[in-house]
Amino acid sequence: MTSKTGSLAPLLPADGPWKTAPKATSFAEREFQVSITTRLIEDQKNYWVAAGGGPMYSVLLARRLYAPNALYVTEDGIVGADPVLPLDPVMTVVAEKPSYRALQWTTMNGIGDHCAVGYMDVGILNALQIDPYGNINSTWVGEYPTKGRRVNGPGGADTIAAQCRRVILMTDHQKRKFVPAVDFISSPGFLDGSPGARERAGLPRGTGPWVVVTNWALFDFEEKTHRMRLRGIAPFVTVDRVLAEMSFEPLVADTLENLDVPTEQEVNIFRAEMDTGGQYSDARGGWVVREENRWKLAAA
Amino acid sequence: MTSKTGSLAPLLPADGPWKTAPKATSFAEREFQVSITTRLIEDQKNYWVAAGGGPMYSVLLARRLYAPNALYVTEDGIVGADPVLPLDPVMTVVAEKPSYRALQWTTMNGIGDHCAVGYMDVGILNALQIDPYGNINSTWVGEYPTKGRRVNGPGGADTIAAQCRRVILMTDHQKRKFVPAVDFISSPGFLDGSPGARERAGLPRGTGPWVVVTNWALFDFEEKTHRMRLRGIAPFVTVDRVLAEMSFEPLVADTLENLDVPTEQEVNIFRAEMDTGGQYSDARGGWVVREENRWKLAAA
Amino acid sequence: MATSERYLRILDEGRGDYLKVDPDGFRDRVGTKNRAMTPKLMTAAEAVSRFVADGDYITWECNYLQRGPSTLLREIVRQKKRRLWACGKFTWVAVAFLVEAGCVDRADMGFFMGGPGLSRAVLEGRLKIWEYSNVVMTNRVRAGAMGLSFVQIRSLGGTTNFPHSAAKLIEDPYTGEPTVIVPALNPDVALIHVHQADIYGNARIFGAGISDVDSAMASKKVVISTEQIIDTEDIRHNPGLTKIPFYAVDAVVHQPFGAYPGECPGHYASDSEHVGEVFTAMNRDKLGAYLQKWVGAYESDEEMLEKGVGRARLAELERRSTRKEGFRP
Amino acid sequence: MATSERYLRILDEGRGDYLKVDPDGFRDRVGTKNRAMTPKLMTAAEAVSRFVADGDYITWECNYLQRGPSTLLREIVRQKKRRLWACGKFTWVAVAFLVEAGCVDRADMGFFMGGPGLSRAVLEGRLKIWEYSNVVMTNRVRAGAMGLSFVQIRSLGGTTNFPHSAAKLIEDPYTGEPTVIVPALNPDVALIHVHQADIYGNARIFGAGISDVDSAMASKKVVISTEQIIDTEDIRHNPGLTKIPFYAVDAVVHQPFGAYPGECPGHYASDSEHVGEVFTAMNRDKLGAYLQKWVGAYESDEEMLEKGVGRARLAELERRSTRKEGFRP
Repeated sequence: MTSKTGSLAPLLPADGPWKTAPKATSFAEREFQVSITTRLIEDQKNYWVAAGGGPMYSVLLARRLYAPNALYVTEDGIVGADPVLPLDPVMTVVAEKPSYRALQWTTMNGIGDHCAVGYMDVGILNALQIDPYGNINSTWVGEYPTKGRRVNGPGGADTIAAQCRRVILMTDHQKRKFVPAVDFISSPGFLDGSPGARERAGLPRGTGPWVVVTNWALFDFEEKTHRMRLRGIAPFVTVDRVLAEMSFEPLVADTLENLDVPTEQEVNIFRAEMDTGGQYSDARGGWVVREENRWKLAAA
Repeated sequence: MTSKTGSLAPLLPADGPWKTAPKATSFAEREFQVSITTRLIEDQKNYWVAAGGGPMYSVLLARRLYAPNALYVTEDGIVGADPVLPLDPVMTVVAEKPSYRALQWTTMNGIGDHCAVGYMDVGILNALQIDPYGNINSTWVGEYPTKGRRVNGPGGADTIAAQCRRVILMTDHQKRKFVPAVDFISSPGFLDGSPGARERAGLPRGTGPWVVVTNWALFDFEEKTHRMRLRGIAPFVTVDRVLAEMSFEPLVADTLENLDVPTEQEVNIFRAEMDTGGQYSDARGGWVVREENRWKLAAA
Repeated sequence: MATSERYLRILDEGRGDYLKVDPDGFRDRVGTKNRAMTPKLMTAAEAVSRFVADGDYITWECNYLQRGPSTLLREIVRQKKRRLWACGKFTWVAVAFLVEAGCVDRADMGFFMGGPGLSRAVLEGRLKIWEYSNVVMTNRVRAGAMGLSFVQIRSLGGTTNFPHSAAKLIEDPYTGEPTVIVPALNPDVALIHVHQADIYGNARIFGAGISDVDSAMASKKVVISTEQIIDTEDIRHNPGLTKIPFYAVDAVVHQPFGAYPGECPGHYASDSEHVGEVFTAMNRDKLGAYLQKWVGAYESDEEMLEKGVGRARLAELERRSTRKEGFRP
Repeated sequence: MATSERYLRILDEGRGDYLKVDPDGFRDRVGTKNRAMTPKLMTAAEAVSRFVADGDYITWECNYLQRGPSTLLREIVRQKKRRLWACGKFTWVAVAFLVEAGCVDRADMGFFMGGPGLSRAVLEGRLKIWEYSNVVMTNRVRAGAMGLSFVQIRSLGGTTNFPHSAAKLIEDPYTGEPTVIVPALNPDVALIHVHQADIYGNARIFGAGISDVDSAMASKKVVISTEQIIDTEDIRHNPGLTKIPFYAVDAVVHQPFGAYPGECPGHYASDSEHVGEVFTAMNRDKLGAYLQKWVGAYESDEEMLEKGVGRARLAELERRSTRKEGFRP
């Protein structure tokens, strides 16, 4: 189903410095995903990022390259740190290195309050399972609570998803992740998608998911129906393949943005200062290489 | 009206060290009032005291003489200070001297929370106007809000009166202060005196005024009716005079406690370290002297 | 969502006017605030001119005697701001002189002294007061800083404050017992005097206090005056000392002796003579003369401190600050 | 008091069980706590034995990886406490191993990892979970520390957490809009690891954190473990650093490396090998073996640190703590 989208403003700035920068010669799919998210991060905005993984890597990379004054906070109440990199993947809060040179140290309720009154412009979250309205499941896979398996719970994501003005969702591009209805709404998207659904549930007005970034594609949500809409794809996949790896059919914009592959600088910094052990990139997804003048996805 | 009180436990310990200590040769009525309040203060309890005047003087004197481990807090959130004496009468909060050597500095909500959950055992308050049920007016004298004059408002007293387990009220012994009904309930006593009246108004259970200390007398509140009851008088006044200077008739206990006059040590420390300019003692009330083997109230 | 037939009874309601409760509107306003680390240094005159508007609901932290934003309060008098609604939590004399100056015509009461002038203003209808307490007001502000529209409190019930407030007595949704709730408060503007701040507004406060942090986070506009400007590097060396983050702050006024005649612990003692003078003026209905002498006669507080108080006196007040433990980083 | 005919509609209600809300009962319990400055030093074994009872609702601050009371959590396993109800806010692996050890049979969820063992416990009915989020749980605790029975929140609504929680969606009493409230939480016992405390329990914590202070003030019993014991004189020299006052504290356990294998910022880094081991054990359903190796095999944490970890390794972890700015007074 194609949506008559007409002249949508591009999600990614058309004149971003990555446009003209030398491209990486090869990269992991997850590096591509981090690069796209990185480019969506704006200077002089406040970000509440999930403590670890793609969300935190993206904001760290953005601060190094494109948005030095993008401020980020974590759910333990660290405000505006200038962390010592690389961070141990599980030591991203409370500890010395992520706390370093912050502007303020507060608490979970402290930062929750800053978010509740509207100081957190954008949230960046991981999604284990996501539906067409951007609802996220991170609680239970299967039939709650009698069949399947327990996962980690919303953590701080429910608050981020409820209260940040915009939310960037990151997820791996897999059929089992994009589902028609999540098994459990851990953190709210547009709920049933109807107008005012979030407000009727008590959530602050003017909030909600903004985009979904995967290792293959970029989505936003159509204004009226609140349904997920494909907005851009990677040069190493086709629209058909993107859609085939989803268990529901998203809207598709008339014109899709071509998502630029990571620049040399992006992957160099990412590998040297963030994902130093390749632990994040290697965990899921494959490798992309340039062959015969085209970007090709190597077997995972 | 005499109340059949039978064997009431004395309000003041019968074996207090002031019993045998040398008495002051003369003293101000307000010094007497502070001495009585001082002796009511127990070691190893937490006190929230009105920031200044008799309440604070009493807890400071008690800590010097009888209850070194009575901890007090003020509404700016100073916990357990060891203040630099004397304090300027209006500089009893936030400032250096009252803050000195505290165990903790917090805020008004901080200390309000400590009180709300029950850590403040006893409150000590000044009352501008008081009724038979211990309700206090500090907002308006006259017919609210059209005739009369505006006064200071409850300040922190409403919280102290609502939430401390016990409250000690201090007021000058004057007809216009003890009124059948206060012009405005700024801080709650037993409200209309009926059983459960405080709980029906949303106040925590097991709280309420405990005693009223004046420059002449000591009152408590009868358990069932919650009416003020005379429990002790100063040796320099008669029961008749005490009752004559009240605009309502309190209950009177069968046996009245004889309230001991200030000791030499009490007034010496009070004058040297607390009310150094005599500003507090001189503001209201007269002087008491020993004449012909009796304590006599000199003309004010 | 299942529609339920369940209800909570409202047992009683105060009839007092209150600042409209609109947490989403507050969020929208916060959304327009500058997130950049832009220098916000300006004079008291500029800060008050830009960020205090006629008709604003105004709160200030601490008071005219103790680490309050005294310079900013005097500047409001100087600029003849009008129709302000004052958050009267633990404010000693400031409400009285703001009423005398014609700046304030409404107040929520916690604690403020009056004297004959204030009583007259009430009786003549020039000042409307609604009745709370200090701690209830700081709870209302905290609820505002939490992004809420109301909060439960365990006081105020049964008093005469209640009918003259915006409190409600409701059935507790979990215990069924009667309990009191009050509306959250998001003032238009907060004035806060601090010990140290950088030029962006990251601010440190030492010692006990009233509700500095909550007032900053609950208010639409935040003006800070500070004894000292420090480098942002210094802030980053000890983030645990930061009480207010820059993104809440609109103006930073470098104002040594900004709490005069009050004490700023760690820096200077109060000027007890001046404090006596303002109390006497209030009690004898001479606040107009007091304001003329100390505000109207000077172009700025700098001039007042220089010519009216004098350097020798200021140095003396600094010498009297002798118990600095805990009031410096 | 006028009886009003007004009501607030309850629009929806979660059906989750929750710890009974009883703010007055909590006040009564607080009333029985010792107000004296009595030394409260004791071993972890004694503190857990005296202050953690079977059936308690238990909360702990931070977690097994970051400045959490790891020694106290291991001692709970060692003493085979039973039927505990866990406050699962941001706890990584601890809920999983407490369930594996048979200590915990109920949990309020914010964030905790599971692995196959935890899923099996849920499916077999050995573990009952109710659904919140980290920040909702810390808000419930804060409401408990404020003496309330409930608090409004601006999240949770619309999620599947809601029906499995004790939240209610009500008409906002001031705006009329739908809004969510949750019950306050007063845990039976809180375990908190701090940087410094005196022997009475006046405690300092440096750095960011979860809800240390609120947990202390909201809980009936409070056990603190501390890296360092300092003199009360030291506390009095800088009262602004005190986060928890002694009167809330029941036990002070002097436990250097009490957060091991987690990091205690300013003191030591985490033992990443050990952290890897516990994650692997959890993911491979081998938490029983992990607990036998690190808890069951030793009489105490002192013995475990001495023999199981070794002094050289501990010294190495101390050396790895190199960014101490702000983590020491």
